[in-house]
Amino acid sequence: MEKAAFYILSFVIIVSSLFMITRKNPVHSVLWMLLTFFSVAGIFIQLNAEFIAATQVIVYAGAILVLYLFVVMLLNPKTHGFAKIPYRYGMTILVVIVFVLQIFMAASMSKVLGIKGVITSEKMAEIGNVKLFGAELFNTYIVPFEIASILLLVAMIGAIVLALRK
Amino acid sequence: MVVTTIVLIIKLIIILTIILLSVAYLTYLERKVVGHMQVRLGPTHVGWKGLLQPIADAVKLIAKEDIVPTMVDRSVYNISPLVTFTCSIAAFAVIPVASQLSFFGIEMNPYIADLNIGILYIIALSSVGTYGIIMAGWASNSKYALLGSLRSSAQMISYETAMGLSIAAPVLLAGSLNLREITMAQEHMWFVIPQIIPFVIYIISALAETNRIPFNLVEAEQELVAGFFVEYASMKFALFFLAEYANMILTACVATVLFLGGWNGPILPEIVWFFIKVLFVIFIYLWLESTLPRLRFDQLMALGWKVLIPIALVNIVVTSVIIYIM
Amino acid sequence: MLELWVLLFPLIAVIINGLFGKKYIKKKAHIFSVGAILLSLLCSLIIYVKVHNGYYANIIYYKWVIAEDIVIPFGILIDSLSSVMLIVVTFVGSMIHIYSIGYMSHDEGYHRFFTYLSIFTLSMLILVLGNNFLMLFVGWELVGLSSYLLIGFWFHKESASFAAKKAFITNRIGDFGFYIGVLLVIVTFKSLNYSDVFNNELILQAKSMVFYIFGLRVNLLEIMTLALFCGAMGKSAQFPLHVWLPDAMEGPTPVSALIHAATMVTAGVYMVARCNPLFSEAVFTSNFIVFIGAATALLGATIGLTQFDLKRILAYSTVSQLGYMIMATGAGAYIAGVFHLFTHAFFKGLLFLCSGAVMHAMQDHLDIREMGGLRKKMPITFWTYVIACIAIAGIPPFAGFFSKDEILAQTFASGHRFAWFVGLVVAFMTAFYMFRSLFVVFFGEPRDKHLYDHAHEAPKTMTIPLIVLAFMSIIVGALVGLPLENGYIHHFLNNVLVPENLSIHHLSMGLSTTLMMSSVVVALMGVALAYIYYMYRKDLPEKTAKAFSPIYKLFYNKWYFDEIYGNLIIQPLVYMSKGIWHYFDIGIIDFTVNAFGKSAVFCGNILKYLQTGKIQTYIFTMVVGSLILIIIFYTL
Amino acid sequence: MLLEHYLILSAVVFGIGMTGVLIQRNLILIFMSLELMLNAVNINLAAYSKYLSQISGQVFIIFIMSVAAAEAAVGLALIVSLYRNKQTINSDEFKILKW
Repeated sequence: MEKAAFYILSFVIIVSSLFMITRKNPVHSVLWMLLTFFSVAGIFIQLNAEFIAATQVIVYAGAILVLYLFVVMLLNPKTHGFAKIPYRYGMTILVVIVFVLQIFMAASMSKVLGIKGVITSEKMAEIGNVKLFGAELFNTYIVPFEIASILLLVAMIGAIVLALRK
Repeated sequence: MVVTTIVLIIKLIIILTIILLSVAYLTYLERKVVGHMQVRLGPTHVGWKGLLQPIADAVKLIAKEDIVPTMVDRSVYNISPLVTFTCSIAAFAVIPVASQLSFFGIEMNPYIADLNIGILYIIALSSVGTYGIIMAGWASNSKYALLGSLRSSAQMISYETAMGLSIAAPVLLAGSLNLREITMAQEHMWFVIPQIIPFVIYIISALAETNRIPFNLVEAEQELVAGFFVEYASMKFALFFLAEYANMILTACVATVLFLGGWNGPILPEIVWFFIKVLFVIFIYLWLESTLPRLRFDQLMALGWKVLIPIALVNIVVTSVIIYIM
Repeated sequence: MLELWVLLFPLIAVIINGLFGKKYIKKKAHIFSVGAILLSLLCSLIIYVKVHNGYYANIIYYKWVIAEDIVIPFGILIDSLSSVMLIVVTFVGSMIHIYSIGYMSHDEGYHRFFTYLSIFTLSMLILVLGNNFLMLFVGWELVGLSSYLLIGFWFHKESASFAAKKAFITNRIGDFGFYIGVLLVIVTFKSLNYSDVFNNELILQAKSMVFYIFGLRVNLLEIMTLALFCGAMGKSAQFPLHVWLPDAMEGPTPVSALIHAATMVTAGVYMVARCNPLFSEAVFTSNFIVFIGAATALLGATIGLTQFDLKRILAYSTVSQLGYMIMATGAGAYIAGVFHLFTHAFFKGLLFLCSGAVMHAMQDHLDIREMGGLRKKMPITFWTYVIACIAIAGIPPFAGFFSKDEILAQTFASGHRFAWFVGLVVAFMTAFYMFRSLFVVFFGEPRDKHLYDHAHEAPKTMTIPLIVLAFMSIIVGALVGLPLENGYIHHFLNNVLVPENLSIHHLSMGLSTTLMMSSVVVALMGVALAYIYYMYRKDLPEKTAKAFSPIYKLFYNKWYFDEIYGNLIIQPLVYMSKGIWHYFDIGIIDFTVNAFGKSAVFCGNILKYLQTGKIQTYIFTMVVGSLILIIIFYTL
Repeated sequence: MLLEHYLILSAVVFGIGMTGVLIQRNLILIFMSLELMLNAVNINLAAYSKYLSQISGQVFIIFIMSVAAAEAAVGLALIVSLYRNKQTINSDEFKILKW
């Protein structure tokens, strides 16, 4: 069951992200991206990260991607096709090499090197992901959290300034 | 394994039927209530007091020709009603109508899933529901539809924020995101009593989310020729329609669970209490619909961003401080 | 603390006027400057009284320079010499400050002027009060700087800015010598404090150190004192570095008064007097100083005879009077030199302020040939001018007589007979040209009717300093100089200015009376001649000039000093600089620097092809980089 | 499920995102490909969080999300103003930085 879900989700992620980068119509790309995000949320649920999964949908799909969709619809840019890059073939080969190497490394060198923590799946099931997550976020990572909120504030002001400029 | 799957499927069918029927009869209710408020009668001819009118409407819609304009983006055009409908129906999965339910001696849970993050699940689905509208508007390849969908999605995104912030207050009080636990936390006191302000905000936001009057300028007939689904016909149109009314019921259910104590209540069975409360909230909606005029778009945005969100934020701060002190 | 406040008041005035003058204070700048110098004057008077009662102070405030065993402090020395100098600087200075209120009242840079005046006062006070050579040097340079600022005060006038530069550069030459002198002092005495340096044993030791320069047998002390005297030559405008002083007339008249009377030029005399233990041991230098002093006195007087510009006449008279002072210090009569400095400050300040008043009345015209008959128009100026002339001419009982007579007598007594004779001739000339200017300016018929009609007496702020200074010019000599050669000032300065090893040559009563009488007679003769030439027989000057045409031309053109310097020094320097500029600067330095820049441009031209302006190519580069990183990571 | 599965998935998604950045000419899509790459990183973090029995990984996902949100807001505002000025968002058209 778990395996089947993983493979299905992975398949959807890969296919939809491939479609995302190859569609000529940006709106279609955004919609494929939406599907990718949903599937990634599924992967998060598999990884005992329900809160992250919900956030993934609410923030990524519900806010960020809607913003992209808005901009795409607002600007309605003509389809441009793909970039005309010099040495296209050489580049493609290089990218493929890097790609393969990455996968190879991911597969062969994924030793769990870090120190095992205390929050096992059982504990997670018992206490609940959200509680644990909240405790960690607001105890250990309170300063980064505040910094992140300042970053968001700055981004908000920046976006407003940029967009309102006549 | 097999039994649970069968039970699950039966449960799904029952709940779907109930939802679809209630959506159908919600239209009847709306017409009747609004009619009486405007000193008319509403539908009377089909069936006793017009009770069969929704069925007749459904048959009419299904039987109509499915017109697809030529210049639409077909795939997106076809998917968008499904997305909207699915999102609004799927959200019902986590609504607990009672603490425990037994049908013909079989004990069963009165919900499909008991998620830890139930309320987040609902918010997530409602935010995804926006896509259906945007897709519909864009795929229709029509100016009115596009404008309507842009307005609609902007409105929904704005009010989602206010809604989420107003939801945070009962969540803080209950200390859980699980809807069942939130309901159980209200055994002694409904959250509407300490949290009347977020309740009001929630109701307003819910009206905006569901594009009801006074926030229905997305579908304003006078300006936008009925909004984002103007190019849709037949069953696809019906799906949008159903989704909208299902959303209404959903927001009423969420309001019931979060603020009105869910199934909690004396004497009467839990499930009856729940339905009474939902009907009450829906009645409020209809009441507002028949009495209030429509807002202008900038007024709507101003209300959302400049009034509701700040108040909700202040409320969260006050609530958390009080909880921290107590 | 009092000593420090003397310095602090002008400093505060400088800071306030300098920072806020332009925007806020503007026409009220004099409040701070004048107030500061008046307070300084008050402090100086108190210090003077204390010194009179036997006060002596050598206060070290903090250690300024610490270099191993050489410690140079920021300290103040109060003794009779510095207290006298304080009185001169602050008293004459404050008169000039007050005078400036009226004189500069319509000037644009009012606040700037008073800031500069305060800087000038401050630097002169540092120079006078310092207890070591470094502070003396700092004051020395600051005086040079502030004179540059003040002479070039009207910097939009080309002649003024040239004069300022000339003063500055000429002073630099002297200062260079002074600097070497100070270095020699450090090398010899391992200290710069006066108290350490003026040590008889060490001085004698230095005297015994002999070496040869170009076959000349010289000792260290001679070189040191000669180098130090170079500085004095620059500052006190001695031949051959006197050229800057007359040009300094381009500045506003109070500045001229300040430079010529109270500060700046007296620095050299003060320095020589301060270093009397050194100079009195250096025989050759002393003789050299006497020679230079006499030459300067004669030079200034001869040029002064022929000039027509009122301020220039006064300037050359300053040169000649400075020659007197330097001559006196060379002859070992340090007291006489400082005494003359003291009296000269009053009447020379007065003369300049009078000339300023005249200038004020004549709408900035300075040629005495355009003036005449001003006696009736401006009586106060006239009478004060008369007093100043009598004082400078050396007619008893006015101030100049006592000091000048003493210089001549001491010079005679120390055996410099020729110098004495030159001094006598100069005294005659002084009387002549001073009264020449008096007669031409204030007597006779007005030569320029238009200017004469507009002439008027100066405002109160200008006349009051004149009256005060005139009063001082009358009494100050008799007050401190009587009885002759044994007066109050001699006793007062005795402990500082009479070196232990220098025997004072006393003349017999008869001889000294004869000398006194001769100088008075000579002065009266000069006055009489001037009267004959300019009041009685007005055609005589022309005829005399014609008769001695070559000499007259030589005098009139200032002995062609400017021309000689221009052709001998400045032109070669300019040509050399141009050559260096063309061949070394452009050919080598610029080429090297440009080569660096061009190489960067060259490299950039090659590397610019990497920059396509497209994001994708950049990311592509990044991908290649990460590929390399992956390979490295994987293989290692 | 093994950790490798998730890592390989993440590597593949990252590679697809990178390819998207390289080949797309539409600035918005380039941005979206960047988001995809961030998502791949998120998968990695979540996987390690599970297999290390630590919850910090999930916390970092939240931070990455906030960064992504900020990036989207500012980046899209920039794109909109670019579009206002140049009437295009084709990345090939922007070569002002070129020599």
